Amino acid sequence: MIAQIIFQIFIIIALAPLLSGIMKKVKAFFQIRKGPGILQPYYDILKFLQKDSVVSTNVSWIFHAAPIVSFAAVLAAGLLIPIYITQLSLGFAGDLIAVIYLFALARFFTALASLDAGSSFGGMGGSREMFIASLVEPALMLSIFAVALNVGSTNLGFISQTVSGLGFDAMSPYQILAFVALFIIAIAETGRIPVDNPATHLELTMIHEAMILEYSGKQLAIVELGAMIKQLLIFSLLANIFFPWGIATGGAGAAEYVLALLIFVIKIIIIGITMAVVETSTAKWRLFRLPELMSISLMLSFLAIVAVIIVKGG
Amino acid sequence: MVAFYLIGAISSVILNKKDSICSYFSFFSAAAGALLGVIFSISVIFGETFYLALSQDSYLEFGFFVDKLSAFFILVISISVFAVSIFSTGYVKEYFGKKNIGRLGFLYNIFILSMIFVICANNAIMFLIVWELMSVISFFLVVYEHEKPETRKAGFIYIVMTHIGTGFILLSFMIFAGTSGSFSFETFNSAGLTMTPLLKDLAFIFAFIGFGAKAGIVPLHIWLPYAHPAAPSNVSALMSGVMIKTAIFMMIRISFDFLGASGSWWGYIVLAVGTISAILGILYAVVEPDIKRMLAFSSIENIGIILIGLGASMIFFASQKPIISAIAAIAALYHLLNHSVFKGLLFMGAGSIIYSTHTKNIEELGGIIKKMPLSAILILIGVLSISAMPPFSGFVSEWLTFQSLLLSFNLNNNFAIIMLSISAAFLALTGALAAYCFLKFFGMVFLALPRSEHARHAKEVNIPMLAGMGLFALLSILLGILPVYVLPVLDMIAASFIGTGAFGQSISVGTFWMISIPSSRGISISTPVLLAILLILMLIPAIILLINRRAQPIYETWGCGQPISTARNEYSANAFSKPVQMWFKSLYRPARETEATYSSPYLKESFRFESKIEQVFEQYLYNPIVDFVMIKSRKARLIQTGSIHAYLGYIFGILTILFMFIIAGGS
Amino acid sequence: MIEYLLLAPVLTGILCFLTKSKKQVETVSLTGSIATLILGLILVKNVYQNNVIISWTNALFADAFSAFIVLIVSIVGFVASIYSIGYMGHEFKHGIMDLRKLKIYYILFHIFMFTMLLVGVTNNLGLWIAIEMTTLVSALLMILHTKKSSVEAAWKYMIICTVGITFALFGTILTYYGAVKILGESGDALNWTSLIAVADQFDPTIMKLAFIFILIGYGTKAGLAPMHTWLPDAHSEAPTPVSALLSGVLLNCAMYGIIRFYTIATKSTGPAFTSNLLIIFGLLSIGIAVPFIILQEDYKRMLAYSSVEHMGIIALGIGFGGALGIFGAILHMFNHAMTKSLMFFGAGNILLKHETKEIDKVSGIMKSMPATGTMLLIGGLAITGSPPFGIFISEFTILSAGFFQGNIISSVLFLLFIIMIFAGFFYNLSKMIFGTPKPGIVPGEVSRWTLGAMVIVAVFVIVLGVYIPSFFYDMIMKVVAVIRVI
Amino acid sequence: MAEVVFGSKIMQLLIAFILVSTFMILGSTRLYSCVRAFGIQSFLLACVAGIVAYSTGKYDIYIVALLTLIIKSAVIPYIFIYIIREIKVKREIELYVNISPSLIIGGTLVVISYYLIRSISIISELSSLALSASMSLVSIGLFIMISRKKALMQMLGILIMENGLFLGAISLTNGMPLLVELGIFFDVLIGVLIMGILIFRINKTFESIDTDLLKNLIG
Repeated sequence: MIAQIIFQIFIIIALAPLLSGIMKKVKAFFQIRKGPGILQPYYDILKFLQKDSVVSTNVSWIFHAAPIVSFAAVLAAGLLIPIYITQLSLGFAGDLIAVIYLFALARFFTALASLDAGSSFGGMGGSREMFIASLVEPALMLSIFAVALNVGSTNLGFISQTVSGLGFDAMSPYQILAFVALFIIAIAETGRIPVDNPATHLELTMIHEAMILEYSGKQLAIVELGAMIKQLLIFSLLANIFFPWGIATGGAGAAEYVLALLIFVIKIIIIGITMAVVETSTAKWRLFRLPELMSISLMLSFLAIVAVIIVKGG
Repeated sequence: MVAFYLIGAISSVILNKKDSICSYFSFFSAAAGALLGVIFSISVIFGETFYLALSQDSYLEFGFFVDKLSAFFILVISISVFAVSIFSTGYVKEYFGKKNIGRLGFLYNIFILSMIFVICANNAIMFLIVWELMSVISFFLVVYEHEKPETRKAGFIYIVMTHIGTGFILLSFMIFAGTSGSFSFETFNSAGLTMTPLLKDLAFIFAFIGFGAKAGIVPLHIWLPYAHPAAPSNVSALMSGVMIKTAIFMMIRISFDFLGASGSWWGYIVLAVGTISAILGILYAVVEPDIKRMLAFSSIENIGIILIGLGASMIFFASQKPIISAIAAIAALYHLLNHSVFKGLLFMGAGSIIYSTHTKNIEELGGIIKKMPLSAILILIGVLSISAMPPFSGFVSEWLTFQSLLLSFNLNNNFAIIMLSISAAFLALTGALAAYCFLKFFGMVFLALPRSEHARHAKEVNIPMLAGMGLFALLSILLGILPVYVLPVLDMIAASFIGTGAFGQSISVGTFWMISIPSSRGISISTPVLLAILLILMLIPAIILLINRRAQPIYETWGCGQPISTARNEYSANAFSKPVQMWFKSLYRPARETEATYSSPYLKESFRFESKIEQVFEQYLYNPIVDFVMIKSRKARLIQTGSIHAYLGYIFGILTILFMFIIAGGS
Repeated sequence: MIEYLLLAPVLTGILCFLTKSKKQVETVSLTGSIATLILGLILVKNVYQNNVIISWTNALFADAFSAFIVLIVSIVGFVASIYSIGYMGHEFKHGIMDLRKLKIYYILFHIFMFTMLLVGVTNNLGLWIAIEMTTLVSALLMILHTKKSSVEAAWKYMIICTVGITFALFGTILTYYGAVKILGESGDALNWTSLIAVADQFDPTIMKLAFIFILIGYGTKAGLAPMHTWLPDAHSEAPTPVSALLSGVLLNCAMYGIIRFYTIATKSTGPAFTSNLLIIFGLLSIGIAVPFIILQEDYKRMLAYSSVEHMGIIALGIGFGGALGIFGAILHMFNHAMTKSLMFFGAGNILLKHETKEIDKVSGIMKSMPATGTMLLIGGLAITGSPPFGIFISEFTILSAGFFQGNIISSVLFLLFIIMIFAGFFYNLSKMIFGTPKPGIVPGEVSRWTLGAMVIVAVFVIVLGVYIPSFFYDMIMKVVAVIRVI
Repeated sequence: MAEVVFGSKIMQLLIAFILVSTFMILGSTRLYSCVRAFGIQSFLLACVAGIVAYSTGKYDIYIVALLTLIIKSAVIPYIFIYIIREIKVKREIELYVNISPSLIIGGTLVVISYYLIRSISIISELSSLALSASMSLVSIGLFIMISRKKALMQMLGILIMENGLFLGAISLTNGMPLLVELGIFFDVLIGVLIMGILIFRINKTFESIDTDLLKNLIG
């Protein structure tokens, strides 16, 4: 049991930069650039880890605590999300809602830290981040509702298991509607274009980057890693809620676990590539157009719920 | 218990002259009373219903009746009172020499007593008396600092709104009494059975409006953002923390006990009103610069969340799903308990901030985390709880609320499912905005550089205040990580008015303090484990940070290469909430005023910016009503012309009319 | 027994005439009012034990209802005489009053008391005479200060009330006519005791006519709308202790007349006619008070309009009928008397201190006169019907009577009106009580006498809000038994 | 019973004269003539009372008739004249409603009263004339109070109403019991005195007895 937990942590930490690297590479490909190597995120983090942090004179302990708490919260969420196996040792400790709130906790502390230094950019980033989170949340909850109404549970392991048990029957209209809705949400949550541009450092457009502007060195490494992990986790949510096929449902041999893991990596990469394609094919939106995007997602989720009701013939 | 409060009240009047002794006497006896209240209520929850009748023979029957539901509310009140009383002994030092402490102590004790009586009353007349007593006393507390005009306005709006509410309550009671022929609550119980559906509906609607005015549901909420900031902070902690809950208590009493929650559309009404209150409450809170007003708006939000739970419970109950109904009721009760704890904590926190900085404008604060480190931690706990961050208390109750909404898949009712899902979406939005709001609050108040002289001279508050807050902070954490010990109790209470409990049937407690709701489907949560995971996982980054640690270079905040060392460059609270303001432009109807002076055509010398938002309900609902009444009154006043001839003419006129009446009737 | 009670104020008035100094006249007046109070209480006690007392060859009599009126008159009279010492003393000190005026004041005060007591205890429809006498005496009291406004008010009061009461006389004549037809011409044909016994044989048409005249007539005096027009003038212009008597007691006396006739008329015409009329007039009075209270600039006028409202409530209670409604109305009489006196006393203190009756020119009473401020706040809450004060109980009782009797619309309107009145009244009151005092106001109470008087009535106001002693309850039930027809 | 008496010719004549005297008041613009007319009216009333007393043989009513004669037709007019002289009132009456419309209204009121009394039909045919005259007096008295500006005329209006009631009481029931009747006389007398005092006060403070000036207390 403990081994499984540690292994899951290890997998998450190990895979997260890879996903990030792949996505950057794909984006570069579409932008007809060469782009950095797939392993570049690993190098970046290692580099940061070797450097000292420069700290502002204005900050309080919140600034120091924030990366730790945020990182732990994201990682804790990772323990509740099925990656390659549905029988999570700690699955009982929380469900989908808990995962969302753990992400919220992480965001909360990051945003707090952004205010701590007293810079104008930090506040801007924090404000926008929280704004987007508020936009996302109702849509997210509705899409969860759609899923949960279908399955009758919010336990992620249970959902994966049930959906994968259904086989291809699971591909129903509401499932697809909910998936698209959740995909849009994922864009926002991972800070991708058109919501945020992870590559920019232009003050007026950045959101996530603005929040962590004051971090450097080791602290920055942790923050960056946390962001990557969050991205990975959200993708795996997408993968394992809607396409859980191939996931190990427990009681299987080691070979099956390896296979499940492989399938998971492939799924993640596919989603990553899709995301990168979407990202390169759109332009960043103005902040105040974002509610439109979110209302699309909201509507889709709502339709999904209606579809559930109709299909189930309530 | 009653005696202690009375002692507190009387001693504070007697010891009027000596401020400090007076405050100790009144607040410590209140605390002692609260302790007894805790013991008493726990004994009732686990024991027998308490019944005490006074003066049976006279026209006004008075009696006390405490069942499990009442006991729970007494418990909530007592806990809050205990912490707030301790806080108060420190807090009132602010008023020494300036205000009459004796009066505060007296009113404070009577106020608590009246709340307890409201919960215990077993007779509609007695209930109305103590209910209004509670309102009146709290009105006096609101206008404690009556020198300020805005306080007077607050008091006035408060008392009028509460009076209107009482009017509706009266109507509702009249319907009951008309059926049962008596004003005793016992007979009301059976009255529900014999009433026609229409009467039931009316009784429910009147009661809902009447108690809603006290609870602060939209659109009857307008008094809250005035009254709570105006009152001394320890009082606002009680008003917001517990007083508005008494209304919830009566809503439960009336809709479940008296009326048997028979109409399913009641649940939808409660749900819809709760949802609207939650979302509008938090929307106003987000953009509010006054910290106490913000907390008041947030109370509206939380009442909304409680009502969502309650509404869901009523919907399930009416659909013959008592077990699920019990779950929703538990969620509501749990959130109620939590809210009284963290809102009390936050109001005390606001009190501490005001105590040490003398301002409640968020734009003038900042950076006081360095001056008030302990308060900051305690308030941070409150902030995390109210933002529903795991594993703090708010999370558990919101989780439960979500789950109870989700359980709608058990219903065979499409409309219910859609309503509950929409409500869940709004609840999610509310939650996110609450986090936004309280992030802003904490960040702007405590972090970065001080924005004014007020904040620069802040000091840590005294020990009683910290102790009061600390108690609540501890409770917030405990309620967050140990729900398994609270839920069975709440289940007993919910069972007392729903009929069946959910425990052992739908909710169960597993290993590792795990709570699961239908465990067959694996929905479960275990906050202690979450906390443990979080703590253990924190080790990873912490270790990374600590390995090979050298002295951290300290440097100025980065400002695009330019040094920024003043607070003027900080992001302001208004700016922080600007996106929401833009998003909900149609609700806020923001108006801005700018004023710039130029020393030369190209160089601005100074710039003033002011933005205001409209209180839509006041603007478009209440003001027109008031204007209408005023205009009509002005016209009506013309009949008093001052001319004696006209007056005699009236008499002549009325005589003629009555004659007509007689002749018409006579022939 | 009854004669002694009536004699006491008359004697006091005569003694006041003989006194030589301020001190003396105050002592005599206070002693006299204490004597009146004691005699009144004894009377009440006797009635309570024996139900009916008759003396002076049937001319005077007292049943429970009379005793109740006597109780109100003697209590408020006693308190007002205490208050007068402080109030008039203050005016005396500031040279507004001289000894001659002071003596006239006290003489008239006690004669006024006498006339009001007489209203309660005449065993005769000739109570008309007593009521007219109250008008005459109180008009004189009103013009104690030769101010333009008080003369104007007194004239309007005098004229309108006399006209009104003339109608009442017509009603009385008609009733007598009805009675004569059955009882024959005799002195007894106007006595309650004989009338009640045969009231059900009266011709309903005559009684309807009579009741209309009575209602308009005594209604004018009681301040029922639309005949109330004199009331705000008179009550605001009279010297404050007299205002308290006018509002608190005199209106009740007029109401007493209406209720007496109500009993007779109802027996003859059936309940629908009289009840409907009372409900209509009651609601009209409550409703008409609303705009005037909301937009009032003069606090004494505001209190006067509140009296119009409360008389309306009493009429409404009687109109709703049933034991509950009448009980509420009678209780309301008492509560209103106490509370309104309290309010007028408070207003008098403000007037002495600020020398203005404008609401906007007064503020910060709580700071400058904390005790008065507190009392006023209690009174203000009480008079607008907030628990835990007496008026709430009686209003609640009346309201529930309305609901139980099926008068839903009237009851809801009633509720609406009193909520609006609450808002208006409280708005104005809080402007005066809270805030910082106006510049130039010296903090401190006016006098111990005025405060003492307020405390006494405040005790009634508060106690009756939470507790109705059983003897008091029984007493009211006896009154209800006297009034109630069906 | 009184009805018999009221059927007689002389009684009808007296009542007609009473109405005429009322119209004299209504039609006059001079205070003195108004007071004189009132005196005549009261004297006629005393006669009515005397006849009733004679025909029923009751001492009570003799006393009442005597009192009417003394108080209403002598003392009260004297008080009026005293006031008029003392405060040097302008003799003219100021009106809201001019003389001729006043007369028309008065006539209408009489007709209405008559039909009203008839329609109620509870009172025997015989006394209905007296009763309708009494109603007319009451309503015309009220009308005078409404339409005349002088305070003195309002006082007079009340007294006319009073007279009307007296006529009503006499015609319906041979008057009220003596005790009551005495009380009423006492009240009327005191009332007139106090109103007189008030008129002096009004004159002193407003320098006129025009009640149109008493319009300061409004709202």
